[in-house]
Amino acid sequence: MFYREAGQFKTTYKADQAIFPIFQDRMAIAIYLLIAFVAIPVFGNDFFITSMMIPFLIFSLAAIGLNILVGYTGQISLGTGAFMGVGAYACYKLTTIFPDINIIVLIISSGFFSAVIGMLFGLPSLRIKGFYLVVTTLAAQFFLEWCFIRIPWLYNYNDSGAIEVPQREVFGIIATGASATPTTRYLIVLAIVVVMTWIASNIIHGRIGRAWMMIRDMDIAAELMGIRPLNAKLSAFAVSSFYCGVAGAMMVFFWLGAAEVESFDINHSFLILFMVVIGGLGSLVGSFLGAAFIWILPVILRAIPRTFGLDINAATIEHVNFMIIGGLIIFFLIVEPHGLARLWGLAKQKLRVWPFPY
Amino acid sequence: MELLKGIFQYPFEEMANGPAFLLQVLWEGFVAGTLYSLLALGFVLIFKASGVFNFAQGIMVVFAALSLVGFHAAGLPAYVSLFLALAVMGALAWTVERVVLRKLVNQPDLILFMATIGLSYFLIGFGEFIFGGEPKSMITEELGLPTGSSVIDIFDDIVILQHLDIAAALIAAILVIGLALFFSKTRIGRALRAVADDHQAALSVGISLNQIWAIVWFAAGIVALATGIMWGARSDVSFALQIVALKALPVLILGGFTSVPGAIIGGLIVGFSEKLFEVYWGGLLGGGVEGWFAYVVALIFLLFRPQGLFGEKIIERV
Amino acid sequence: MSLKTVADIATGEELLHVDDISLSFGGVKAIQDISFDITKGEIRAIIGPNGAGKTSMLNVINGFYHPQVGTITFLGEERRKMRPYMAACQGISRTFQNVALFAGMSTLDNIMAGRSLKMHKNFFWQMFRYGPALNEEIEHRRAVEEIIDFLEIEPIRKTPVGQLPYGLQKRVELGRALAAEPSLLLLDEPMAGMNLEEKEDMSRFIIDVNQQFGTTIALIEHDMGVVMDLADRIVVLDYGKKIADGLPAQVQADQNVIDAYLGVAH
Amino acid sequence: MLRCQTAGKTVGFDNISDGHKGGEYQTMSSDKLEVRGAGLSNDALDTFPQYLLLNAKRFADRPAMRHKDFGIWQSWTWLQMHDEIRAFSLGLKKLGLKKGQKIALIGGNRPRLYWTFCAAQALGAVPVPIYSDSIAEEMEYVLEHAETIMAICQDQEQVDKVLSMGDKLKSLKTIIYDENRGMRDYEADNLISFVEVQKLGEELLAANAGEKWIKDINKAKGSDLAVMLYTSGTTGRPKGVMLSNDNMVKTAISANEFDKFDEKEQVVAYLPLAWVGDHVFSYGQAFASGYCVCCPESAETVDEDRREIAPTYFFAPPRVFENLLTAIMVRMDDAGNFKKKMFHYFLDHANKFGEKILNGDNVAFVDRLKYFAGELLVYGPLKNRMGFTNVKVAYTAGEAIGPEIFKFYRSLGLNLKQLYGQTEASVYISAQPDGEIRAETVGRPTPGVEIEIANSGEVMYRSPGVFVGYYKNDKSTKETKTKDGWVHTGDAGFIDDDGHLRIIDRAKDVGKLNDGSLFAPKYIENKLKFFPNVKEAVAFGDGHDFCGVIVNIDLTSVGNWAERNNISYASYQELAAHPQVYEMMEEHIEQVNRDLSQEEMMAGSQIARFLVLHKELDADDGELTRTLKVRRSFISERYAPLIEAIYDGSTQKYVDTEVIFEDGRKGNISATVEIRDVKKFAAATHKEAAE
Repeated sequence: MFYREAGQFKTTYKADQAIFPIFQDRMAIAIYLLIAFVAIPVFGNDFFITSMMIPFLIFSLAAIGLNILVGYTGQISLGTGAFMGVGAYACYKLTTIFPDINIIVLIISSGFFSAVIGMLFGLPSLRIKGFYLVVTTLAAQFFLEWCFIRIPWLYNYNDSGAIEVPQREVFGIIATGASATPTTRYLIVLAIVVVMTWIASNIIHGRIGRAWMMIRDMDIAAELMGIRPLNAKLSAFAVSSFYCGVAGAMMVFFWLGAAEVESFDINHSFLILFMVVIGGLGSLVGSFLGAAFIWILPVILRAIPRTFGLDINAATIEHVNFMIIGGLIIFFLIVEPHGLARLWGLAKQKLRVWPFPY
Repeated sequence: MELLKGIFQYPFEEMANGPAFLLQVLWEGFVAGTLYSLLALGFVLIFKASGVFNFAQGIMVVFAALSLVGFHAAGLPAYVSLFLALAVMGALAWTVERVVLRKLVNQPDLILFMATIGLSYFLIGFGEFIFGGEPKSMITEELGLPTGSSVIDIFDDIVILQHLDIAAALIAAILVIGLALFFSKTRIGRALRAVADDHQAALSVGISLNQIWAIVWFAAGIVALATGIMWGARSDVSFALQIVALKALPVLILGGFTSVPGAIIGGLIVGFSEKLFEVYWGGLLGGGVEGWFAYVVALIFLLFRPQGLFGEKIIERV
Repeated sequence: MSLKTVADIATGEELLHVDDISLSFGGVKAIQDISFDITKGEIRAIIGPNGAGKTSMLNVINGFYHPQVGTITFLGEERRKMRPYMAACQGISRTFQNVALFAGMSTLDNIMAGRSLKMHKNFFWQMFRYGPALNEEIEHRRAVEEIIDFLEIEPIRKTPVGQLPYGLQKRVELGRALAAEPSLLLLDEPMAGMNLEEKEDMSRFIIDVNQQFGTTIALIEHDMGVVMDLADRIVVLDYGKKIADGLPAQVQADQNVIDAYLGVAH
Repeated sequence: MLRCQTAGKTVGFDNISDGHKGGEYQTMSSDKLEVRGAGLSNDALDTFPQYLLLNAKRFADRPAMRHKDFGIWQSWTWLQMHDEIRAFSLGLKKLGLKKGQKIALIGGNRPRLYWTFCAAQALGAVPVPIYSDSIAEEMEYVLEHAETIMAICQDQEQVDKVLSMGDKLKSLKTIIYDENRGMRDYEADNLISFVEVQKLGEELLAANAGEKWIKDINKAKGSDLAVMLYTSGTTGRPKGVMLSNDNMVKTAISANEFDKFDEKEQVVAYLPLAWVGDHVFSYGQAFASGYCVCCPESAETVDEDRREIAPTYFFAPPRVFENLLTAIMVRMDDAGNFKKKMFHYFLDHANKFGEKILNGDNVAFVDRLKYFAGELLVYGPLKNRMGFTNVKVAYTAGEAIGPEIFKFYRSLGLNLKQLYGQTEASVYISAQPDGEIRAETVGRPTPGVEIEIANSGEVMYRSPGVFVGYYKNDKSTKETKTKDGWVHTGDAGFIDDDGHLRIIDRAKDVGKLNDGSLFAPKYIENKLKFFPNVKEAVAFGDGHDFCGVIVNIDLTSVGNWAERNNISYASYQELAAHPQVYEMMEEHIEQVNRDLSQEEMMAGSQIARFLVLHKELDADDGELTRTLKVRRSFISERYAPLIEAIYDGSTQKYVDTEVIFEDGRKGNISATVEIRDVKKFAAATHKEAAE
């Protein structure tokens, strides 16, 4: 309906290969960005920004990371939580060792640590396919969790065993620690997520992304086309873990403020996997939609009894929450196994062919 | 040097010096292995018949045990509770087949896998909603399970065997034999195998897939209940068990996803090696290695024999 | 149909030489002591009844199976074991008996995938989809468009291949193989499951590829009529053994071949 | 390995904007171009090559032509196009093409074929476009009759056709081909590729032939022959209509003025090259005003390509509009209920107010508001899907358009107008000026055209566009064109009270039933063809007691209907003979009779009997012309037994027909066709009295 594509013709391959070849899509992106960068900081209250937007963005980034591995390369992973942990602990150590370096640089650098760890645990993927790979990543998950507990150096020998975020400034503004304002933290997270999403989209649309998808769709044919499985799979593991690592670091530094091993347990791996599957395998938009669904829905569910003035104890709400989410996951898998991204795509398609049905 | 000794010398000296302790460790490993085997058995049953990797098997164990305890707490006699818990598992199997499996036929493995995770989330919420989140103790005595222990004098030392563990091993053995007979002697059992071999073929000889799935899930439910009772008797009935249940995965890797004997042997291997490593080598790493050791074993194993102990070599075709 | 003469082939430069290859799986012998050669620029057919080892032979040539005995000489280089991607690097590309397209990608991306070996721009540029990486994309897009034009599949350029009818999928697969600009193109039953018209189209494309680009082609095909028309020379396999090798007319007249196809007991 | 087959300077338009400084790209700096009347953009020049020179100067960087090829719109600016044409033209010169000689153009809408028009004209030679889907026999006749010495063919297929005629073409010396595909192994020495010809031209250019080339262009006169178009007449052999530079250029200029076209227009060239319409819109008017012509990728992608380009000026025979409408309705049938309701609600609203709003009449604010909502929800998206968003002017011509169809498009806000024209008039005879548009007229005489109605009722005209004569056919020329320049159109019509021309039918087809009532077959056929389910209809009645029709169903539309109603059918033939299809047709015909009964002049010629033909009328079988008009006389011969059966009262009839399949093979189709009676209605004036 809003798509008016007539007259949008391409005279160069550059224009035709653009990631958003349709003008209306470009406008939509511009509007989303405007809302995210201007409207939300101006109008959003602290609760909304801290409890909804920041975690939503961070989980979106982690979901993009996992999606690169599962959705684009077809390698199942249950180690996301631990890879996020690697990023977080790496960033914590980096801030300890280099207290003067800009925190954003450190956050990004911590991604490299989880990328290396991710590649290490990705090595077996060369010989192991499908569900067997779940075991490898579970090994990573549990082994790394164990490391986070048993290697006190990682948390600076704190008695609590937790990592606590020190106060750091970015261009003179307090960015981390207890006195950083939600808006500042939100804007930093948003900027990192936007840039990294853009980069992910570029990679996916290029040579490397194609190689990943070739491995996913038909690994034998891919190899016969000259794709080295080693390169393709390991690069996917590396990029994926990098994204997860950065997300993990941001989770601690811009959201939780402090964390211990529970923040990176297997339930987090599942949570992110849900986001990816519900959002849609092999879709960046899906990663955002999935994160929004899985994260924001419970927040809303928790708020519902309060708004109706019902006095239900928190534990019960939590239990019901679990049931609803579990039920919704099954429902979604049955109704639309390709996830929210497919629904999004269908809606977009409907608008493009409006008023026709196809 | 000291490290190498720590790896290659001291543990073995320790074993040789304390044979009774070694026996005790092996027994512990055996018991843990039995439970792993039972867990894996549940997985194998379902995987064999429907190709679904049932992540919810762990929570089914918890759920079965909670039902049992719950019914008893409501004042019912132990055996009635046991029967009702079985009925609950049956109802669960039926519901899962109706509501989930039937709708997801022909979906990729990942989707089915995710669905079972969704199922386990639901069951966690549901279980906690009904029974509360706090750990409960198993009604061991009420069910007539032995609780004492025997102390065996051997090698100038003692080995303690819990009667419960012996019972557990026996029950596991009975279950396995029972299932083996079920598979080979009954019509439904043969149908199950047909389904495992070839869905299309099974359909063409007039076997209803839906029925079979329900039966298999019920069978897995029975196994889950048995596992739940044993596990619950040793520790408490709590939701933490679902993480432990993931151990079934390395067990399956070792034993192969579709082999019942494989599940048993794999479970035992994991049980033994895990305990041995924890006790004799774990100290080197600061302890607590039980959490990941099984996975690493499986991972290393996979690198050399991706098809598992009992699987056949896969020839890829193009 | 072909314009090349026997003399052309006999004097032609040897592209590939298969020497005494034997391959077995467990106890099953798939291929036994097979030798033959492929000359530059020819269309070479490998035929034989079901289970004769034709596909295994192709799999050996492009490194997917590793023969226990024997050597393969390609472009003067001898080898026995190699990974499939190395075969691709050397200029061997292929299509599959059961279409093996990348189902989640569009026609364009599938053919683009065929050019994977020719694209090298590093991760840094890929991240920004800018400069060299973008130029590379565009340059290869152009090459892909030429293949699309050649195979007359313009209208389905941006359609996900999973939605295409079988005949078109086969054509896209040919396009993908062509995109690698191979020196040897292996076609595994390119016309299987096609109707008459589609077979005619496909034959025309195969001949065009051979003539216009000078690509050497080795193909497996069941349809004898098609093979006799297309091929310059034919190898006949039966139960993993070579039973005949020569020009279409010779092969057609060979008693062993006739027996094999009629199913005479061995 | 893979070479670009249509090699050439296919530089993307975006790359051009920073100047055409490229070294490998040989250009002549635009201020060196010697242009007659340069600087006077509105000054009429005499020939299109002169316009080429002018445009290469005044619109050097504006797009002249686009072609969807290799996935994107390859574009040429006027300057680039000028260079391409010059190279080719000089190449033709080198190959020996001289003033007055003929060169045949065979193929689809490709830039290089359009360039050939200009390249040949620059040498004073005469291009002769030929319908590329002509069968070999027709093509041979034209090539031979026109004494073409060269032919440019789009691809191997056309080359094969020409080569197959071999020695029968005495005059043909050289065959030029555009696409290299499959041409590698051709050894005939009179074959040369377009690019090779251009290379020859560039050699000449290097030898300073450029100035002479320009001089020759500027020497050309308006009275020289510009182009020869063969009309695929409904009877007999095609006739070569000779049009002079004056004919074409003057027509093009006045047409541009009439609709205020300038260099900013974009059109999609998708109609046959050999058709006068396409020649004027995609070549003549484009050169005169400097607008951009876009060639689609292939015949199958025209709709998609049109959507991409969004032309500002669109031209189509009614058939195209009909097909589009059918496609819209068929697709909407599959839409959800809510959407369907909304769609039809707004269409109804548009039907009531759309045209009034378009014509600038007084409309209540509420209705305007509703129309605006409709524009947002339905009309806008619909036009967008069809690629009509930017259309300033759309014309339909060639045949009468169903009033409902006409109204449909107009009510959507598409400025669709009718035009009446002929090859012999260089198209324009009359057209509807903005604001004076009614479905049943074809407008006022276009500037410079005089119209008179002869005593016989035939429409006659005189204009600057009137053709020079039929090539080598003085007899026909004399029959058609009077000494003082009046041309017989062959159509019956009259000028109505508003000064608009109305066409009833072909003059020779208008007849009388035995009871003396007027019988205008096309009038009736058009009414039938308005139903989406009816593809074609042929009415008979002249000299008979009553009117009978042969109906052709529309396979898309009826097939869709059958699918929805679970009616299974194996073939066209089976579907056509289905009793329910017959019922549907009967309803349609009754509706037509009801309409006819309302019109005093036509009430007498209501349809009494009909049959649904078992095969689709096809140009390959000679039943339609190449422009897809019904060839009535041929059909009445071919299906004589059926027509006989209509009038002798039989209810069914066996018929056996020879057909030519797409690949040229011949075969037979036979069927027993049912014939039905239809209810007639009393004429309007006697309505009450009759019942």
